[in-house]
Amino acid sequence: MHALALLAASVTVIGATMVITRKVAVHAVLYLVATMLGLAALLVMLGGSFAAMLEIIIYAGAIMVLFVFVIMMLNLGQPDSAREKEWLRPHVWLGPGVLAAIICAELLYCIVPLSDSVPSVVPITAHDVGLSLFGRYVLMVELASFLLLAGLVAAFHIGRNRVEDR
Amino acid sequence: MPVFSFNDTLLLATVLFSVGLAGVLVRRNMIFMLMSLDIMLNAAALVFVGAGARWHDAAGQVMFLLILALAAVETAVGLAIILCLHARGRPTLDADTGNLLQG
Amino acid sequence: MGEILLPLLILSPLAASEILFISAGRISARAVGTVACAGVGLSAVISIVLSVLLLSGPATGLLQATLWPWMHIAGFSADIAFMLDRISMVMILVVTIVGLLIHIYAASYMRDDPGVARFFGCMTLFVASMLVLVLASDLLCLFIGWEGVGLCSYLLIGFWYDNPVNTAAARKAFYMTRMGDTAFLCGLLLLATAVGSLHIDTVLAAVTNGQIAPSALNMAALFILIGALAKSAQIPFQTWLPDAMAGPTPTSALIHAATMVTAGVYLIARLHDLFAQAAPVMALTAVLGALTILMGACTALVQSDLKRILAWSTISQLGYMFLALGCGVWQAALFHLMTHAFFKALLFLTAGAIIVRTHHEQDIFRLGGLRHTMPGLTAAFVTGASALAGLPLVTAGFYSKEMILSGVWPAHFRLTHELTLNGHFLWGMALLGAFLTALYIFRCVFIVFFGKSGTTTRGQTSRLMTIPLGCLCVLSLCGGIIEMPTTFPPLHLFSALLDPAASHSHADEPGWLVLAGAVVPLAGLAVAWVLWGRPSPVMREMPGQAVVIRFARTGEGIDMLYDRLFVQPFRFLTWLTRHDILDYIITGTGRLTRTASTSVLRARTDFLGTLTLWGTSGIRETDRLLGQIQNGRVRWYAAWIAGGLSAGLAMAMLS
Amino acid sequence: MNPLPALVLLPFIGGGLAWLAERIQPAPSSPSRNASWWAMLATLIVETLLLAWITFSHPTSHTGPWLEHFSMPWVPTMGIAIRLDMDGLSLSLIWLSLILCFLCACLATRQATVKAGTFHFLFLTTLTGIIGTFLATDLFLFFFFWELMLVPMFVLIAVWGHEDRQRAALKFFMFTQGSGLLMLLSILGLVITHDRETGVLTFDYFTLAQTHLSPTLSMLLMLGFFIAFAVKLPIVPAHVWLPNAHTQAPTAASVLLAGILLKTGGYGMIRFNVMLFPDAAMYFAPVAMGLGVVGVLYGAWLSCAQEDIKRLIAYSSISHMGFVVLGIFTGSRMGMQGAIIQMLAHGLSAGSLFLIAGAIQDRLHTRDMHRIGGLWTAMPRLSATGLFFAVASLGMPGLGNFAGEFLVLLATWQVSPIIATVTTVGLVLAAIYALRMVNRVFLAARREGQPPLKDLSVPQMAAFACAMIFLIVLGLHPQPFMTFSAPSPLSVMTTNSLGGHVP
Repeated sequence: MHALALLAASVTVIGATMVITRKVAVHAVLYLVATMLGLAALLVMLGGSFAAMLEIIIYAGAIMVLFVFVIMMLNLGQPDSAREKEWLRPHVWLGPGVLAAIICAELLYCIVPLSDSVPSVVPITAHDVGLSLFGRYVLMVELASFLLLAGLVAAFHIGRNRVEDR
Repeated sequence: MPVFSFNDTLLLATVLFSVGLAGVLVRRNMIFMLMSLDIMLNAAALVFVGAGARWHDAAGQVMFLLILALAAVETAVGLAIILCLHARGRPTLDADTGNLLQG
Repeated sequence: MGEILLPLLILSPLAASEILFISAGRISARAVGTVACAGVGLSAVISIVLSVLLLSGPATGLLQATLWPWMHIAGFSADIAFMLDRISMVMILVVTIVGLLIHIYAASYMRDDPGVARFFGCMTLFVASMLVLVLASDLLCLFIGWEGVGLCSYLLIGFWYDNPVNTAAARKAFYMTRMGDTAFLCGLLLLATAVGSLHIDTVLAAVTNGQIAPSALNMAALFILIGALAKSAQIPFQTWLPDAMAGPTPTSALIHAATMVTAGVYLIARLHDLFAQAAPVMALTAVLGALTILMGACTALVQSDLKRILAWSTISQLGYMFLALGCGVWQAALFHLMTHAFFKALLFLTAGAIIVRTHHEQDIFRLGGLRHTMPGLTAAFVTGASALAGLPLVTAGFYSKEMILSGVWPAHFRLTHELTLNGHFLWGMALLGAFLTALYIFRCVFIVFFGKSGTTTRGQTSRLMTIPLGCLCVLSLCGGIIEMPTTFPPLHLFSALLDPAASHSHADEPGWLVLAGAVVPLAGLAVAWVLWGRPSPVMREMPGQAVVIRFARTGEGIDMLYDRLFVQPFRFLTWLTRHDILDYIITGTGRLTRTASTSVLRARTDFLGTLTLWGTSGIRETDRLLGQIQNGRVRWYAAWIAGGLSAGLAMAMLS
Repeated sequence: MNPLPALVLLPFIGGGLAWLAERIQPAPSSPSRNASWWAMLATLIVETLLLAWITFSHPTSHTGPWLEHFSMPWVPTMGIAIRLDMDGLSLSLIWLSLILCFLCACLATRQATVKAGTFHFLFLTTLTGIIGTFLATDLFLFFFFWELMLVPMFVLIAVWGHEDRQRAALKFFMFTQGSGLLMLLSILGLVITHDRETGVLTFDYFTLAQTHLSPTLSMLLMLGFFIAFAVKLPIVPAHVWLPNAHTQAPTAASVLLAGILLKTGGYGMIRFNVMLFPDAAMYFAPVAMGLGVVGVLYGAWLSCAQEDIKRLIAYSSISHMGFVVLGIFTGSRMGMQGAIIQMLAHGLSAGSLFLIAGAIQDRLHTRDMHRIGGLWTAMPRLSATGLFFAVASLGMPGLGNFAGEFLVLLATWQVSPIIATVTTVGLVLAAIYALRMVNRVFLAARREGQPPLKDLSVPQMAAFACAMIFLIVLGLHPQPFMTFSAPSPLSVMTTNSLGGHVP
């Protein structure tokens, strides 16, 4: 495994663990952005350069920025992080941790026989993705647009109620 | 020897997925749950792109694209709900208090 | 010629009875009497003409008349056919002439009775069915007459139906004869299957040429004998005749003295070839006859009712006839039948006249000393009594009884290879019977007519009643001379008349036989005179104290025995099972299933109750548990989803 | 126009007319001017004329197997056709039904004043069912008429009956209907086996008679038929419905029930048991004869102790029907003809006895012999007729019953003398119950406090007289009836069915 790949993988994993363990929300969001960048690097190595670019632009760029806005709006102060500390007692980690470990072990156990000799990874360019996107999966694109529209309407509706209550 | 074998991708995705899962289960604050959820989504997306690369099929990346759309919408709605809860006088954003649907 | 006269013979009384039945309410008593007498009179005239016709013809000639085929199917053929030969000639003469006399007598006797038309309707119907019985040449056709006669006797005995005793007696008579008839029917069935037809001559031909197996022959003879015994009220079936006296006296005279009861004798005489082949049955007939003679005579000796005495005497005289039949001398039986018809009818009619004149008093002890008030009736009764007793030379009874006695003496029966029944023993019993007959009849004569006078008498016997009595007196006196016993001048008109072929071989018979037959009745008369006749009679008052006499009076208690043995249990059992048992069972099961189903239902509901009790509590419990799981916390849901995922993967791994 | 369908449908149409007549002229002042009654009488007369024409258009001398034939497809796909065939047996039984209906019309139906129209309609529908049963030679049609006969009779008993009529009518219906279904099973079984064997789906009696059945199957099918007819012709275990049905039925209904419905059982047994499954019938014969004897003795035994006149007559008819079963299953022609004569004679004698019992009940409103007392002095004509028919029913030679019973006994004697001798005991019992009734009801002392009684009128007496004459003729001269009403042998029928029928 190439050193660069190892580096990217480790950045992703450490970032992910830091996200779930931080008490302060803003720190968590920043760590999340780091994991996503690591992930993008990995995607490039996998030959999905178009996907990596999308990851960086949409995911890290747009969604994470949304997160930051919302966290700032919520104005989480000191008492919140104190409460987070109280919530994250070590014994709290025990139950879900064990469950997650079990699932990870089972997945690993199942996945090992699947992968076999790996042929050379030929990068899949944006050209191929575009062809298949609007070739076979044109219907999926339409459905995706419906999804986005629904999400838009929902967000707007929930947001609007807040004004009336005042 | 390719830079990053499919086997490794799966390995990494599993780890990421379990970490995300743990996060969702542990954290009581909704925002943190959403973030952990995004980690899980990314793990899944990773596998799709890995598989696309492995079998030389653009479908993997098409699926990645859709997962992105999904994540976007999900985050948007989630945050809207959080804002609404926060405004309604739920400063603590505790996931356990919203249990009106108790059986 | 015979073709028309024979059916006409039967048709005339039948027509008379139909006319009487249809015009029941509308014509006067006198008109009824005349129609009845006309009907029977016409048949009497026809029978005389036919007899003359028959006698003028060849010796074994007979007149045939086949009216129409009754039943012709594969394997059996019967038709309504009549024939007249010498035996049936004697019978139709007896039936019609005695019948006519009795009808003339009854015309005045029953004139003031409201149901006179019904009475004469039944009487003429009776004569018609008796003629059918006598003339039938087909046993099945004979059976019609046989049952018809039984029915008419039922109707006539129960004539005064207001008194339930009469109707009970009538029913009893019919049931007893009906039992005999079913036995007779079984005999007919047996013969019909064996021979294929019931014509008398075909049957007798089949018997003679041995077509029927001996066992079947014996069985058929036994069945027919049982039928005859029931009809003639012999030993096992004799209890119905004394009760039959409940009917009007002319009925008793015609049916229970002259004709119906002798039907059995005629039947056996007619089928004598068949009986000749069945030795054990002949022996049984003879023994039963002898026993009946003695039993009848003893019971008559102690009776106090005038008509019952005559009834029991009829039974014993019939015993004589059956004895004669048993010993094979059926000609003697028929001769005795004829003479008996004359003097018994005479006795019954005079008794009727006496009863009418003494305000329906029937007890002989209250009747005493009637010879002064009714000299004519006394003379008639005495002639009848002497004929019954068989006083020698003077009366017809003597000759016929003599003929029977001489016939019985030589007979002997081989019952089983070593046991043979000798005729002498039977002859002795018959002689004792003759003595007892003379004894009881003259007891009755002396008590009723001699001695101090009992009841007051009224009126005068009408002329219409005296003429028949006169004729019967003549007949019973000189009716016997046509058949002389052997030692007397050889005058065998009667047996020659019957079947000239039968040669008489009485030559070796000892001379003293006839003497004994003559002396015995006189001895009876003397003993009766000593006991009851003398001015200071020995046993004037009621001799009824002795238990034996009281026992004997009720006909040896056989009547009570039958009543307790058959009638009571039958009535009780039928009463017990009057509600249909099967009905109960089936409707019962219906009710049972209903109750069962309701009880099962109730049980089920209880069971279900307990069941549901547990169920609900269990469910509520689980419900509570499940409720806790759904505590509304999102994270717990996520945790459960993860748990499910891990379980699924575990499954995938393990399998 | 073939007379047979007319014969069947005429009573039904007549019934409709009677019902209409009642509608048009509802409450007649006196029963004699009752329009529906006249309509019924007219139908009966026309029916008799039609029957007479059929009888005399065929010289009765030759015992031609089938006098009349009529066939019209009804449900072609199932092979069901309206096949009506008349032979001597069905003709004589139809004559019996018509005579009894005339007797009923003259003597019994006058009293049914309430809703007379429907009464006559139901009465004539039952008659249609009966005539149909006697003529149908298509098994489906036979079953159809078999059930048709049942329903109006049920209504007749249930509506116009006496005190406990509902229960009796229901019991009657349940018994006969249940057994009818068993027969339906057998019919279907037969048809299916025939279809499977020859590929031809037909309900026709003649063709079905040729199916080769295994012994067990033919015994099973035969049993199905036998049970249905055993309930109808009451054989002892299944006779329970008869006494109740008779005691509660109105006079006309009980005459019809006793006179003809029992005969349909006998007719069915001859036609569909003995002739359709000859070997199974012979194999089953000892059991059936045993049942017959039990029936004779049990019926007679029970009627000796009855207090109710109609119940007594009902039990006596069970005893007489026992003779019929005995005769049918002796297997010989003589037994069969004896059974037929017995059926005809019993129809007349039992029917008339029921009419008399009905007349007594109309006058004295009771059937209990204790409360009736002697009637001879008050009603000599009625009592004389009653005496005549009681004597006929006890089997007096020279009358119809004896001819039938003698032939049956002779045929049974040839099969086994013991059974015959045991049956003759039944004759003695018959004498006991008949004379017990006579001495309780007719020849007995008049009961004081008896209301003034009106004797039979001359026309009624005339009706009874012709019944008497029929009985005497049947008793003394049964030969023409025997040759005439012999059931046509099966073999002859089939040849006819193939070669087209006598017009």
